[in-house]
Amino acid sequence: MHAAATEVTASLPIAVSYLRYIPLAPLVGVLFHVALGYRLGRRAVGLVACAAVAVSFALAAKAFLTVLGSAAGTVVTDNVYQWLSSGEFTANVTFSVDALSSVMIMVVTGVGFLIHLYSIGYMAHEEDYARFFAYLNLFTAAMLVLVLADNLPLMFVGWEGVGLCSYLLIGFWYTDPEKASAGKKAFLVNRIGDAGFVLGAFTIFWALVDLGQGSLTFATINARAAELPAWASLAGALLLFVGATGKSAQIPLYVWLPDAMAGPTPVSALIHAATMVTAGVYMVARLHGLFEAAPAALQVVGIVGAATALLAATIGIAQTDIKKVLAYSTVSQLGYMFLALGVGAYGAGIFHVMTHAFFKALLFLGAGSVIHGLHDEQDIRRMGGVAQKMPITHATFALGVLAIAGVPGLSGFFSKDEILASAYAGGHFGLWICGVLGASITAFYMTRLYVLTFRGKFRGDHHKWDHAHESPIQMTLPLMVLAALAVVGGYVGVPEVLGGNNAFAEYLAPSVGHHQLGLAAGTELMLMGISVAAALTGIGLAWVMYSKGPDADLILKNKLGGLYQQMREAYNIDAVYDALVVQPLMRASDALWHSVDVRVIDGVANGTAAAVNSAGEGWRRWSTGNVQHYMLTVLVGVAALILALTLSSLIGVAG
Amino acid sequence: MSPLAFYPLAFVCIASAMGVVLSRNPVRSALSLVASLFCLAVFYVFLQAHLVAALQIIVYAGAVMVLFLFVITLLNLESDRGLGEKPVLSAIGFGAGAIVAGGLIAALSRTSLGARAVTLVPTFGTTKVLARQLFGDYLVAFELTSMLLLVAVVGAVVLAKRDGSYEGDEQEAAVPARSEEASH
Amino acid sequence: MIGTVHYLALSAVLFSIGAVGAVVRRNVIIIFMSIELMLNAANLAFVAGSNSLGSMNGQSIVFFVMTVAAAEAAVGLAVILALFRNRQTVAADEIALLKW
Amino acid sequence: MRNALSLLVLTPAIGALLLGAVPNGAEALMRRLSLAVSLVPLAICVWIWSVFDTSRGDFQLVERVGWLPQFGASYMVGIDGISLLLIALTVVLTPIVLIAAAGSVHHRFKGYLVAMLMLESTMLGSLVAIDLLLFYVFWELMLVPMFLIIGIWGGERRVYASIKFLLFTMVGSLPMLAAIIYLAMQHGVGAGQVGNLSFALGDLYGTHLSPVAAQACFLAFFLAFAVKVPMFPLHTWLPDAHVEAPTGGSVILAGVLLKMGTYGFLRFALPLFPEAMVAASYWIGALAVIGIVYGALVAMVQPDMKKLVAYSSVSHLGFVMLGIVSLNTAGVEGAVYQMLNHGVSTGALFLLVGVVYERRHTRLIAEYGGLWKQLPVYAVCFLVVMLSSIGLPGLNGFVGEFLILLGAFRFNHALGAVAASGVVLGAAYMLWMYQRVMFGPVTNEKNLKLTDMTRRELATVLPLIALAFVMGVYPRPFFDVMRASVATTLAHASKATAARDLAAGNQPTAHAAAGASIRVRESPRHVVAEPEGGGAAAPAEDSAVPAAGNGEAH
Repeated sequence: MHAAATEVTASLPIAVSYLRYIPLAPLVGVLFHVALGYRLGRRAVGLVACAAVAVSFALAAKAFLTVLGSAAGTVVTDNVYQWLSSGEFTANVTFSVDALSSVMIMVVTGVGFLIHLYSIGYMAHEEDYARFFAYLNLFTAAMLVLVLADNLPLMFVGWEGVGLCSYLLIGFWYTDPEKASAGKKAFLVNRIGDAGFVLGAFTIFWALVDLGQGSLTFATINARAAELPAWASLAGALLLFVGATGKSAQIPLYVWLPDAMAGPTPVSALIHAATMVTAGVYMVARLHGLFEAAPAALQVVGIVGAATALLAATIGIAQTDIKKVLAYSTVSQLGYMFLALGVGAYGAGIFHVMTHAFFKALLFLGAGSVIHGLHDEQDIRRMGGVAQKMPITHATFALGVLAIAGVPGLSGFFSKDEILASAYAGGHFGLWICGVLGASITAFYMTRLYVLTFRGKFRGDHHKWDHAHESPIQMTLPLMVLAALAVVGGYVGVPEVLGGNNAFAEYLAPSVGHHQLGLAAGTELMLMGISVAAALTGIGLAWVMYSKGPDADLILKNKLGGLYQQMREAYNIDAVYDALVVQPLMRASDALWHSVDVRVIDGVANGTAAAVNSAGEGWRRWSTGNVQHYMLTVLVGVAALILALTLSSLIGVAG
Repeated sequence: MSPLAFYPLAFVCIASAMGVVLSRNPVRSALSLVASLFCLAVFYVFLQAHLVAALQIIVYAGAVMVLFLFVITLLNLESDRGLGEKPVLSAIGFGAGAIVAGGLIAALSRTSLGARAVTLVPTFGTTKVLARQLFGDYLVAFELTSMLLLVAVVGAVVLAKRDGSYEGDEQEAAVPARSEEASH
Repeated sequence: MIGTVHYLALSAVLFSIGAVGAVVRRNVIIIFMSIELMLNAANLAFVAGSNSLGSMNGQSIVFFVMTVAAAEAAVGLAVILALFRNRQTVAADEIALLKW
Repeated sequence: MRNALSLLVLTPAIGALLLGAVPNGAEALMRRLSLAVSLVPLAICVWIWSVFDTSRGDFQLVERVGWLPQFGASYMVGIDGISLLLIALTVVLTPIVLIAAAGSVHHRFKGYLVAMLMLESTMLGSLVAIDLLLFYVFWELMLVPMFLIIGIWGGERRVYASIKFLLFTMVGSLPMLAAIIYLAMQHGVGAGQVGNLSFALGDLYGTHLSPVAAQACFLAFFLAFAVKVPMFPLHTWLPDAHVEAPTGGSVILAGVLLKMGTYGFLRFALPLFPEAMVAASYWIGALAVIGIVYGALVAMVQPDMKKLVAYSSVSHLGFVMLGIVSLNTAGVEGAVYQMLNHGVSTGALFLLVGVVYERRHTRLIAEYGGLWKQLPVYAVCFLVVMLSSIGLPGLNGFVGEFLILLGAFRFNHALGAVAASGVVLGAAYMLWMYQRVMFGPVTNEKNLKLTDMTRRELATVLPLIALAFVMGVYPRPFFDVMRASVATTLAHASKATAARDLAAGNQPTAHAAAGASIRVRESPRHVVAEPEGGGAAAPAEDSAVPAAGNGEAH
């Protein structure tokens, strides 16, 4: 029984003019840092950076409350100016906030602010202070443009803007060549996705023009999606989804996210956990009309999501670097969100985006605090017992682990359970099983990470242990706030069966439609039981195995054999891509340059020059200086002429 | 002019021309050139070009050929081997010459210049008529030819002078009387 | 009946014999004579033409040709003299300074 | 100002003559004088822009003086939106190049300035000429100063490069001369009065040519312009010319000279031979796309910065050609805008490469590394210009590329998709170059002694960066200027394009009808596409928007 998605209620626009300042404030911050940053010193830079995001947060809250307070389906819009107009194509800079984007801007500015605060402490002893905050503000501005845009071209501006910022921030410590190339890799893989995004936009645009209403605003696309020819909606949706896989690190374009850990940890928390990577999910949810018009595309989204969730989870088990584990966990959780979208539960997807933003940001910042405390030690096999030295980080990190594992009562449980229930309700049993399996693996590797880091005794060199200390207040405060959010965040969307009124889904209904589960209370509770059981088994198993130390990995290795090594090296997908794409490309361009350009075309050009030269040389030998040769030449010439004339006249006569 | 007279004379003329080209001894070729000039003079007479025939014999055969013979004997040239050393060139030369002659003759054979279209005035070809034309229409050209001859004479004298005014004449003093060695 | 065309044919033969002689022989004097022969062939053609058209122009041109031939012979022979004195040879192929 | 255009064209030339009189020693005077001279055309251009009537699609400020009346050739100049934009680009780039010259040119300084001013004069001439013969004269004259600039002030292989440059263009444009003459004669025949030759562009629009003749003439024009663009197989002169040219020469060569080719297609090839152009649009499109991908791929492996930027120009102009060939408003307007963008971003790129070249006298990427720490201001400028070149949204490159891809996608899905991959490759080679030059540790100790950009160098680059931002964020004024002109140009080929689009299966875009029915003033001397009412382009079932809507159909 396929859950019917209710039609989106007509949107009632409220024209305002303050929305434009939400992305503008951080931009002003960027200008400030670039112009004056180096002269005014750290305190001013940190202050301005946080202030800018705070202003955005305040305005975002105002917009959120307006949407919350007014009737369902109201949209706060701010039409700034007409950016582009050529032939049938027009693109305006118009920002709009409806239920969906209000949630997103709150997450972006809220979590963003906390991470800015955290960065002041984390980057305290970094000399390129102003440059870091300039990039961070620029990123926030770009993300806000992406989320606030009301049409695809403007969203694309934000889309590539965040790609640029992630390139700059990943490669922040540019003196180290790996970090620089990690940044480049992120930008290029994103660019491949962006090319798909652009082609998808064109397909839809021209199809709409053929329908007579050429425009790329989301409202038009969702409204007219059903009337598009089948191939157009399918191709458009799939191409846009390619863009989404690039930005949100899904198979096959996820390879850049693990390398993105080369950037500073607050960057990983902000960009590669809370905000940028969710852009793809937001885009698919925003264009749900289009995806519904192409059920096959929706199916693909679901399958890719589930596959990514499972694959990334398996890799997560075997990682030894604390940030790599969290990176693969992000890829896996994003897989869950796309799984939700794939089964039509857009509300659940966005709910998981929100809760994930909270606990994943918390986990990353916690990891950052650990790394900061242990003086840049990132290998969990050389950690242990950090709980004694860093009580606050330990407590908050633990809460995060429980939340992500899906322990009942915490935010992760509510959002993940809703996704699994929707999958089951939608009849996608395969996806549901993957989901449950992924959930238990997630619980397993998160507990492994927690135990190896915080429990047992310290395995690293004692010098680091002696100097280990709790992080300063600017770092621990955001941790505590995020921990509170990770716990409380879930109660916004408590399902009816547990006595809640699922306020979150109700709130999002006007934007993305309300996905009624249509399950009997009994089955829903049974599903909940299964997912909780899966989580608890994962936690228990990991706790038992790893409480004695990292050698438990060896048990896994010999049990799983070669597979474990593969998981450790993330199935060396990078090597495969390198061999399949990068190397042939380089060899092709080298061959093209040398063979075609230099040898063929230049060959022809220089060849003709040489030919003319040698012809001249040939004739030069003819003038031997001997008078008689010249006379002979003349005589032969005359003879030839006479011969020709007589022959032609003979032929003429005969012919 | 009846064919009976034309063909033998033509034959002699051609034979002497061949003699000029083929004979090994320069003197003999000079003399055969003289013979062919005479034949031409006879032809001129038949063509009512009496003054020209006379000039031909006096100027051409008389003066110019004597000059030739004088130079040949002055340089005391030995006969060289004629066509010997350059088989390829001579073959091409003969070939080309034959083609030119054949082509011209073929073209001429198909023209309609047979009988003389117009009857000649009796005084045609006499000195008076030629003189009137030379001093009438072609007076300027006539005077120019005198200039030409003057230049030629001065030139010849300068070139052939032996006063050593130009370099490379020291060995000239002893003009070897020896015969020119067989050309290598 | 002998017409102008016969004379022209004869002139053509004489001309080509002269041409061949100029090209083939190595001795400069012989080349010079062959050129004289070619001139005379031309004169014959002129006279024949003048006869067939009945106009005296042909014969006056022959007059000019002869003067030029005479001048040319004088200067030519002087050159050959100077040449011989300078190079002790009259073979045309040894006098090839303008070689490439 | 009645004859503004003639003044515009002649001032730089007069300035060059004045400069000749300056004694050799007075370098400072030369600099100031040449800069002052180059600012005059800028002022005139600003005045023209203010007085330009954006609603009219045909030629404005037309001046006509008899030149060779018996052959119908006249000194006839005029501008429309497209040429106004390119003129603006020229008059902006030349002062910048003259400012930059002080730092980079050391020997024969006066000759360099004179050559540069003469170059500007001839470029402006060919942009304003609307008499075919006059255009051809300026087209060839343009080569001379450029040849001298590369040949005298160039690098080691400058002679080879300059001769190659000259020969490629000359050989390319000779057939065009033949075609022009044939066209002019054909006009005489067509108009009934034999012998009434005319080279005026307006008169030649209507000449009816046999299909074969039209095809041949088009190919002749195509060859001349394709060499200049440069299009794929005829491009090998560009890398050599750029590598050996001095910085100023490269900027002008990339900034304006390359645009002459694409401008030629829009001004001459399309209006004069609409059917032939439309028929050829597929294979030209294919060549353009090959150019894009090929240029990008080969740029990937270039060891020399300037050669890399040169091949990137091949790729970028492949985009412009693809835009032109798509023959719909979005594509062509994108192409014209991309011409400007390329002038700005590639011009700035060459200036920046020049900055480092003046200090280290090498263009090899391997010689550099870790410049960010040494030259932070330089690195930031280079970053912004690079981003504009690879088409980051918010900067100028994106607007042009987006519209071109939009138009190309409409024209042919396959070409559009492959061109989109060109965008990815573009980012790849640029970023890789940027990383090898700017990031990483300082490997070469010579780089430690480098000093950051001087005020003069900043004065040349900052205006271009500002322009890039303005053109990226607020392109409206530029589009307003060229909208009517592009519509008129496309109107020439609207019937043929509509037929092609119908054949290609997708709906004829509303613009074809709108373009055709745009009110095109009937100017006395020439008959411009007569406005078709319904036009063949009105598909029956298109219910929503009546195809023959008046004015813009959005």
